[in-house]
Amino acid sequence: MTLHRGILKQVAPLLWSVASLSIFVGLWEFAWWRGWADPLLLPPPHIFLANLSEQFRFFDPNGDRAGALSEGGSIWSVLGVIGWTSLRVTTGLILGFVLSLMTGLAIRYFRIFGKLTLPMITMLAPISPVAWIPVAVFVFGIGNPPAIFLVLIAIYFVMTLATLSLIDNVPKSYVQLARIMGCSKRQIYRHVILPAILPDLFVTLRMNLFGAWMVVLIAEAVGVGSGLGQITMMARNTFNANLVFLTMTLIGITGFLFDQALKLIQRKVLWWIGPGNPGGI
Amino acid sequence: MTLHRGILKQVAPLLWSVASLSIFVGLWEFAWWRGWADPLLLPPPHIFLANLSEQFRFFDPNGDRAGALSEGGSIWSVLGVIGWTSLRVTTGLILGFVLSLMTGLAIRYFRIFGKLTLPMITMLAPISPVAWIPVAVFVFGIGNPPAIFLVLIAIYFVMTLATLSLIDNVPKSYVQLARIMGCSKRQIYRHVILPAILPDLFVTLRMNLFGAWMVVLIAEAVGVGSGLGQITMMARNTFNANLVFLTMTLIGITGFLFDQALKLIQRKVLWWIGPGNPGGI
Amino acid sequence: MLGLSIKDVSKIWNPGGPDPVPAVSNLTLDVAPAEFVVLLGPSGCGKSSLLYIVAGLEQPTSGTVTFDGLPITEPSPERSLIFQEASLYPWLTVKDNVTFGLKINHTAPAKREAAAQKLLKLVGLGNAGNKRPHELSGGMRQRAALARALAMRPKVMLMDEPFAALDIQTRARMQGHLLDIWESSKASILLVTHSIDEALALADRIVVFTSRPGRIKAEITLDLPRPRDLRSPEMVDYARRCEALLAEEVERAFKEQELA
Amino acid sequence: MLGLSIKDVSKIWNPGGPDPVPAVSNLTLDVAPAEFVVLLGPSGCGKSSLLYIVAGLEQPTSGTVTFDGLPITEPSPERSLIFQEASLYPWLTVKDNVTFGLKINHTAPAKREAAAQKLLKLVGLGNAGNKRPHELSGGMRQRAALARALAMRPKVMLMDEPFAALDIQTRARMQGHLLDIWESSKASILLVTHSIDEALALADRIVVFTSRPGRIKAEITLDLPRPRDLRSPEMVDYARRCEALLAEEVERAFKEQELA
Amino acid sequence: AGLTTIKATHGAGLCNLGIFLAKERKLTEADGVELDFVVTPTTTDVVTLFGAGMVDVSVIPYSNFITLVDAGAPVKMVAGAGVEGCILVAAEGIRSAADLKGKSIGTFQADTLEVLAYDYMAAGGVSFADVEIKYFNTSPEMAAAFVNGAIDAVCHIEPYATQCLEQRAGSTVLTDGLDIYGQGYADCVLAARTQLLEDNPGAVKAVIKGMMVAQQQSETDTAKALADTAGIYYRTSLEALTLAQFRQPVKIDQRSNTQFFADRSASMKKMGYVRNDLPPEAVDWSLLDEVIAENADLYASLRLKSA
Ligand SMILES: Nc1ncnc2c1ncn2[C@@H]1O[C@H](COP(=O)(O)OP(=O)(O)OP(=O)(O)O)[C@@H](O)[C@H]1O
Ligand SMILES: Nc1ncnc2c1ncn2[C@@H]1O[C@H](COP(=O)(O)OP(=O)(O)OP(=O)(O)O)[C@@H](O)[C@H]1O
Ligand SMILES: [Mg+2]
Ligand SMILES: [Mg+2]
Repeated sequence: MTLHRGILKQVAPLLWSVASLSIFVGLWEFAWWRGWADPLLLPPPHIFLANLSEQFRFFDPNGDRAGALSEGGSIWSVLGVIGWTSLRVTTGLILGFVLSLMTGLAIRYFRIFGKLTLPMITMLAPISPVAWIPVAVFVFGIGNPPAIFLVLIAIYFVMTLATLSLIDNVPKSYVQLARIMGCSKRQIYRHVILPAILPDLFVTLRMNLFGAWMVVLIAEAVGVGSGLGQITMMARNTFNANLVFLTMTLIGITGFLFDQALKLIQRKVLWWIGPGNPGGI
Repeated sequence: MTLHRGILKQVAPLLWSVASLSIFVGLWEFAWWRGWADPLLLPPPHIFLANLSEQFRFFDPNGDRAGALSEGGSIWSVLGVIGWTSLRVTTGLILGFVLSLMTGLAIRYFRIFGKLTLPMITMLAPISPVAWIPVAVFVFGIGNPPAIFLVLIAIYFVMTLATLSLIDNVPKSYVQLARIMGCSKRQIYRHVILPAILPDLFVTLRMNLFGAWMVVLIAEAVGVGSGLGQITMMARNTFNANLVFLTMTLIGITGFLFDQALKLIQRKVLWWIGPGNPGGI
Repeated sequence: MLGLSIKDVSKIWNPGGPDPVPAVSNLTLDVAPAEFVVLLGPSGCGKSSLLYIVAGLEQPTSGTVTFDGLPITEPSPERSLIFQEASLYPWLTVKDNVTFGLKINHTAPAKREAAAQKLLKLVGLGNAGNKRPHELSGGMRQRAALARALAMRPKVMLMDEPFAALDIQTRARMQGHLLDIWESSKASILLVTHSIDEALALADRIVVFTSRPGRIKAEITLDLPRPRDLRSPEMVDYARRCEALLAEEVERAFKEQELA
Repeated sequence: MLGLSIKDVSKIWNPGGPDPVPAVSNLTLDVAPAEFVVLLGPSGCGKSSLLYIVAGLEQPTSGTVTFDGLPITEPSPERSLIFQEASLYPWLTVKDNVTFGLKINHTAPAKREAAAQKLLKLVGLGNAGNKRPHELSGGMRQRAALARALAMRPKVMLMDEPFAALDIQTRARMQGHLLDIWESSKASILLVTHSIDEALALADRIVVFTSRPGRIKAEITLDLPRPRDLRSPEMVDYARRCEALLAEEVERAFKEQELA
Repeated sequence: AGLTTIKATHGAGLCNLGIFLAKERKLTEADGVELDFVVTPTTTDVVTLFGAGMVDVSVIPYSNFITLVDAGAPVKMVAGAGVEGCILVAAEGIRSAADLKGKSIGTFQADTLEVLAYDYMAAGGVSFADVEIKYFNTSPEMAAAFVNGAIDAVCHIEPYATQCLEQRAGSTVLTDGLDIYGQGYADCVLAARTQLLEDNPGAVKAVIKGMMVAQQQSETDTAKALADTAGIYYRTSLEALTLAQFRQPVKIDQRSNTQFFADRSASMKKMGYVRNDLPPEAVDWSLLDEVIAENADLYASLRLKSA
């Protein structure tokens, strides 16, 4: 009985996810069935998921030339492509996270530095990664580096500003206490501000994970010549809606898994915001 | 004496901004002067800001035909273009904010609804606005609606997830107190959770403002045929680096002003997180 | 059965975890309507835990709590709780915090305003109505929380050291107001305090807890009219008894942890 | 001049704002090295504000504060402050909270561990070292904060109602420990309390504040050996005097706000 | 007043000159049609809008037309637009298809440029699998990548091809398409929605005729034609434009290219972009035939034509 319940509790989230997806898919299929959704533009899942092997041949794990010729074709090549894209996302994300955290801390730590850089960062923040492409190509040439750079750019400014806002919202009493205990400025940042902002910073990171996934699709178009972004681009160029939606599905699933992984890490690393602050109702 | 100091305090941020920009521009000009930055790809400010009237003629306020001869040309047409883009950003942002807030609240409020929609939203979140273009075009045709839709899409999922995370972090004691005072579930959301998350939600909105600015450049490509994004695209297609950077400058300044405005609103609306919680040091 | 009835209640924190903490153990206690019960006990013995359970904010690990015969499963404005750490909503002024419960039950604004005026004066915050919570001193915050609870006119008042941050004179005033309100409303009161004098001044019955896990060590019924003269020999005697009971428990608790 | 010297200090909150609050007014007070001064005063009279200024967390609106002749401009571990509301870092265990100051001044881990063990046992939290702050009861949190302050061995100890959340027995124990530490370290202590008994048990000198804005109403010097018998006629007499002084001020404060 | 509005998308290259002139000089209005351009930044968006039926006619690279048809979009080719002008430039030391082995080539994906590279190598007996293809999104970046040495060869159009040649020392033209495709091979074509062809063939004829007039005007006064469009649609210098126009002239009558399209469709099938050969009915010259028949004088005055 309790065993049963334990298992049920384990699989419940999975069941809900399946139910959730089913509804979404159901509505889509319905729209197609009623003729509202043109299958040329919005093919429903049963169409774009049919004939997978036919589609898989566009996935070339080496990524030299997605699309042309059929070197790909197996599930492994699909995983290979996803892996490459994930790698770019992850690298850009980690770099962006570290750099923005460091910048954010430095801006508040070194007053003058902060006053000099903050207006610049606020102005650079709204500039689209698309507009950075020439800079990326100029500085990094083609291949992985510009793609990673674009992912980094896309999250760096926003994360820096988020870090600043988190630092500014650290409860006054935490800092006062630290000063009473004789913390130097450096120690306050190291021992109080950093742990105090870490939980929310993780949430910000999770939000930016999605941003990074969004940008990688654009970035991969810039001479990387592989990855899910490049396949999407090719699919759009050749008006292959099935492939567009298959790729979107893969992106969605991968992004979802990334998010779940990050959630897990968050729960392990930030144990102190576990049971004490469940909020909600 | 005090009057002097008062004025100084007023203009100090401005001076810092100017200093900040000067450094940035200085480094760039230096790179150009040393020949590190190819003026064809990365023209320094004194080049791309020269001959403004020549550039301004690409700004056609009606937006039928970016770059059309002599229809643009005045500072007014430039402001017109910026205005149109800002309008799209603002509309998308407001719609996205309201919709995501409502979705976030609904997901936590209606348990079943939440369990059914959350996995879907998490999967749709990482899909790039670029990939949504076909859907936008199919549903909204061409013109402003698809551009606004893309801005909305770009922030909607992320903001929804941010809202959820904020709701989950509302201090337990706030909710307990409300329950003790006899709040119904509806009242808890209305009178406790909403005001408790509002300050951070505003911060999230500010972060997403930058996201929205990023996306509008892509979005305006989709048959809107006007706006800063379209001009950037045209400039890139015609290898007009001067115009690219001029447009980026305009985007930066406008985004900066937007951010300042939002900060001001935030300070007015959310008075209770004023002096009590200045954090920082 | 009318009134509050706590039957064989136990509470274990982190029950499944590596380090479960039994906070309350097989506790049985009835509070009659209009009875004023004061809980005394060593720090960390489970008093707050018990109040949370009675308020309906926490579920007991075993045992039942009923009010007027009905099991308590969730909080209700009938049973107000003053938290040990006064928590006011930072986005409301002091006045709005005090009348929060009235707003929730749709009291008209004019009535709310009147109630706020009266209650704020009662607790000595007549001038602080428009202040924000972070501008108050510790004692002022606690008084605001008190005013908020009094505004609700509940049937059961659960109070977790409501006067701890107040000086002795202000405390005496607040005790007086509490007794007035209690007598006119005939609510049941379950009040936690660390002040034996306070317990003696207020209680119909004093319940002394053992150290953790909290069980009832002794009950002292004080069938005496109020106001009471705490310097009377009878009262001094009661005080001595309470002190002795507590001393035993505190002694035991410290011994235990030193051995561990 | 050695020791703490508060000269003509005033503190106005929101000085430029629409509703400035004078919290402390022209207050002058010297605390000699190794002197134990207790502050008594009505709730909201400015005691915490004064401690914040002495700690260096707030600047006085006018007047100066010096320690050993040097003006106080910022906090220092020489002058520890126990806040009125115990605040522990949620991301540290109780033990790490207690030894936070030691970690900051680079005490070796082994020494820290030993200090933690000793201090935690002293305050009766020997078993709670690995708990997280949110798992503690109100009184336990306050004791943890006390242990943290004691770990620092400061020259001046500023304590804002450090025992308010403790039962009378635990409180007596803590007072005993505090006196031991004070005597061995010869630190100056400035302690705020609402308990007249506590003041009488501990103080070399009791300073009674007026109601807001806080000024010194009276000073009572107690040149008596410790431990003191609070039931002796002399002590009862002192207690009556303190009570009367406070009563006047509380009376005045409530009158004022009722008229407003 | 009373004009039928035809929504059109176009690219950025010189093969669009015909439709640009038709629009700027209002050459279609005589036949009661007004052109309304929907601006798109990349061919990708042209494909999206045209395939989604949001625009009526489009000047589009034949490669994208072929993929559109293969995907099932209801569109038909009704006339030509521009010919030639695809150029494969390679760095020093690369002289033949065989030299390209193991080298990187930049191109747009599923574009006429990629098809040219493929066919060139196929003709030289080199498999596409032996080279590294790098895909780009915009012309300037692709040119910059070649100039900077990030890629060894590039398939580009004018004026970028010349830029590539001039700015990277030692580079040579491997092919300009003429050697493998012959004179007058297609680049961009004019396509229209099938529905529109049924509902209002007159309007499409008006567009074809307008573009034919534009071709005639551009042939007689190239300088003026370029000057009229330069500020609006092209941002390069007039001399670069003139050179480019010379390499990639307007040619509306491409009836002779019917087999060419079939062959290229076969190439694209081998490349994996389409599953089926281009169905013959996708290329529908009937309206073009009618325009030619109705405007014999105009047709006779054209320099480039099939017959
Ligand atoms: N941060 C602040 N901003 C504005 N006003 C404040 C602030 N802190 C305290 N005050 C005001 O200053 C006065 C004195 O407050 P303080 O906290 O010093 O009192 P206290 O003597 O410690 O009282 P208690 O015994 O209740 O803790 C109060 O009227 C309070 O409202
Ligand atoms: N949320 C919680 N999670 C885990 N343990 C808890 C929690 N709350 C309380 N405890 C534990 O339960 C025991 C009793 O705590 P409780 O707060 O009920 O004590 P208390 O009698 O109110 O003490 P005090 O007088 O110090 O406030 C303590 O050992 C405490 O560590
Ligand atoms: Mg408690
Ligand atoms: Mg205080």
